[in-house]
Amino acid sequence: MDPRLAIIDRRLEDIGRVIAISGGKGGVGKSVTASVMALLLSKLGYRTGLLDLDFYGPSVHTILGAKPTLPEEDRGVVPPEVHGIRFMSIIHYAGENPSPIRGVDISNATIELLAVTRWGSLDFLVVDMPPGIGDTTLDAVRLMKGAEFLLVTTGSKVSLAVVRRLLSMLVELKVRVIGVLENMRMDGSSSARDEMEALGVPFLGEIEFDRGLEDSIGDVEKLMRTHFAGKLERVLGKVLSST
Amino acid sequence: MDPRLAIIDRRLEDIGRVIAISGGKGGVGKSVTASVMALLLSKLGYRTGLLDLDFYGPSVHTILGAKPTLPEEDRGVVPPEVHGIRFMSIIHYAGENPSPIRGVDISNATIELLAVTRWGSLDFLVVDMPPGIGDTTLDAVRLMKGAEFLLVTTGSKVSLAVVRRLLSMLVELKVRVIGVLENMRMDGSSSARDEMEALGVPFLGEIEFDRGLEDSIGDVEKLMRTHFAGKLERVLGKVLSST
Amino acid sequence: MHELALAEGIVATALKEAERAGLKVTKICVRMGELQQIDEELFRSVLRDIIKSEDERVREAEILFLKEEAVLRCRVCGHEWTFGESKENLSEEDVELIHFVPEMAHIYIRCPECGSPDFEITKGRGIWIEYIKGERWTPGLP
Amino acid sequence: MHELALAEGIVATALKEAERAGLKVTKICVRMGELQQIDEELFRSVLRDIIKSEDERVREAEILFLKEEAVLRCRVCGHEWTFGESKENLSEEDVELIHFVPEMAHIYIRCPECGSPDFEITKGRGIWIEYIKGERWTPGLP
Ligand SMILES: Nc1ncnc2c1ncn2[C@@H]1O[C@H](COP(=O)(O)OP(=O)(O)O)[C@@H](O)[C@H]1O
Ligand SMILES: Nc1ncnc2c1ncn2[C@@H]1O[C@H](COP(=O)(O)OP(=O)(O)O)[C@@H](O)[C@H]1O
Ligand SMILES: [Mg+2]
Ligand SMILES: [Mg+2]
Ligand SMILES: [Mg+2]
Ligand SMILES: [Mg+2]
Ligand code: NI
Ligand code: NI
Ligand SMILES: [Zn+2]
Ligand SMILES: [Zn+2]
Repeated sequence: MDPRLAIIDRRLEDIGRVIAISGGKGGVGKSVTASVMALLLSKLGYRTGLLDLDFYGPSVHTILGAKPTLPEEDRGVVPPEVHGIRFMSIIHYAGENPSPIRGVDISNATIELLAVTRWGSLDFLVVDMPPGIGDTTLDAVRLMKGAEFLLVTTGSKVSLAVVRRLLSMLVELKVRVIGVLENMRMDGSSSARDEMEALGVPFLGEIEFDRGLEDSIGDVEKLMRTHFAGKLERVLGKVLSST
Repeated sequence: MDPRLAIIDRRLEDIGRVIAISGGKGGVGKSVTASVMALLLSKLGYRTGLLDLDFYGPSVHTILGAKPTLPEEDRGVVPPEVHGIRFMSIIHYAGENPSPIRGVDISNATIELLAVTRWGSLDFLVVDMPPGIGDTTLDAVRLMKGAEFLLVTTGSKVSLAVVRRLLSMLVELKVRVIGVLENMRMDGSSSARDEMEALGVPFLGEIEFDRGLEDSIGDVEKLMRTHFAGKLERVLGKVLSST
Repeated sequence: MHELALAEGIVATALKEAERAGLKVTKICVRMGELQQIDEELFRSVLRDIIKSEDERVREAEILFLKEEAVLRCRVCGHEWTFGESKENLSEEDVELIHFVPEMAHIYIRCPECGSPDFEITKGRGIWIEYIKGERWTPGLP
Repeated sequence: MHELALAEGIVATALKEAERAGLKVTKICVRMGELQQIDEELFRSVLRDIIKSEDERVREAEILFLKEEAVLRCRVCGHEWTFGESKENLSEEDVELIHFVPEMAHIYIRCPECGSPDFEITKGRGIWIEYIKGERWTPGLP
């Protein structure tokens, strides 16, 4: 028997809401959304944690400009604080080294992190998810029972095709889906709104393609002043009222 | 002993070059690159195969506007022809259903496809890879011995951080890297060229962000007339001369 | 008849092992997992045909077949069940897709207890070589 | 001392099993995999401390420890080796990172035969519960 599984619930018990930022495809803005959402929540005074579960392409630390820091040990490990957020990521252990790890090891490492991380008391834990319905998504569903999913997509056909599959899986698994956010919208392109509403999923809004975003990656002050952050704040309003 | 492993070399023996389109991050344009490159090669008269190994977010069929077709059986399975290209994808078996599969199953399914697919004689097999250094990338490296990697990245810090890790892994594994292609370039943004050349990797060129691309997804004629395809044709010139 | 591709894998593996050990193959034991739904009679005859036309190091090998029931175990609730139980609910087409790529089970099968697609195929996935036996071999000699 | 978090997992599991079976735990057998480099003495004492302060269903359980050597097997060349062989080439820092997340072995260790990071941890990864034994229990009775 795996002794870690029985303790995960207890590690998460003092957390108000766990919000997993997911979406079928890579590159749609999941990590930027997760990072900025955590910053916004923290600015609003909520006690916020941020967990990067994308072991194949951990990006949250790049976006926040955070360096790997070995977490302190105290009856487990304590997530280092970054800009007021309790931040846990595999990069604390892997650094910037390439991580050649298969799904079975990703699953094992995910369980280990969930079992030993002492988040303490939090209002929100934002989880940055990798693309797809693989080990991490299946583990999040089975191990983080109360987690709610917020899906990010672009309006592109490729991304919509993938998010549709993810959505139908989450619905089948009876996971709570907060809604779908369309990111990187360009004028003239068609919107995901109609399709998502037809599928019965709350549409949380659109965020335009923001040419200023790239320049603020790694710089939190700048990040919070972007059009992206402004728009995400409005989306967050809907999330906060969707309990 | 797994009887499938010993037969994979033989399945690939009549293929001139195997080119894996990879890159650390999702959403950088790997699938579009793989699809259009296969179309270009085929148009040039090369016998071309296209293998979609991104089981988490198979996209090639969406880009080519191809429907799932159960491959014919003939001493194995024969990839259906799509626009003159022999096209193999998990969607032939999974359809548009969500695929909740862990890495261990992805690896097993990859081995199965490689063991039973009869490509026949090909000049090129283009392989569309998923992001990261997980099961599929590790299997491609161990099972498709002669495969060469072409990496796609955007100029964004997030994408560069991830491709850097992949590159150092591939170099360590002594895999042949054809070079790096920078996609979705916007004017004013800095280029990946300098960094890649400093790392000693051939820089294959830049492809601008092409607003006409999205509209041609699923329509091969249109796709071949895009700015993207025009630019990729030049990159292909370098690939063809890099034997 | 895509089974021939797998049968070739068995012979290629046996040959490789024989060459490595400098032996001639006398026996190959093949385990057939139920999930892949391979017809035993068909597979036997295909395998015999290939062996006959192959290198003399394997040509005379005896082939032994074992059948293995497919067992699935849910990662969410721990429930264990057999493919036989799930097969009743599958269309012929679903079974055929699983025949080609057994992992497609995760698309078409759910845990009968909790409905999850997150299960492990603990036994009986597909074709496997249980063991290969050989004896000393001098090229050219019968 | 992050080990306490894992020790808590052992007690929580034992308690859960006891509740499910309506029993009181008499014995917990813990297997300690070498890869995670957990100090046995330290872990013993931590575990005993937690058990003492826990629910009466586990409070009197005897704890048995087994140690397991860590074995790695290369998926590329098939070579099998022990963590001990690789440990010589690791810095103290690398070992500490593996102590926290044993999968980090893939970042810091390579197959001694072919240099690949693509290996399986076949044995001795970390903390595991071998078995839990119990006896009939009536609440309130000693
Ligand atoms: N609204 C937007 N406008 C412009 N660029 C964006 C926007 N959202 C995300 N990006 C950029 O897109 C890239 C991918 O974003 P990321 O959050 O890493 O995606 P994912 O986590 O889904 O892979 C990053 O370079 C990011 O800066
Ligand atoms: N040069 C480009 N200009 C505009 N859009 C692009 C360009 N390259 C790719 N795209 C779009 O970006 C999205 C992701 O492309 P895709 O090939 O699926 O990426 P990946 O396979 O790396 O995840 C798609 O919607 C695609 O149409
Ligand atoms: Mg991300
Ligand atoms: Mg892709
Ligand atoms: Mg069906
Ligand atoms: Mg080191
Ligand atoms: Ni068949
Ligand atoms: Ni410790
Ligand atoms: Zn179940
Ligand atoms: Zn090796």
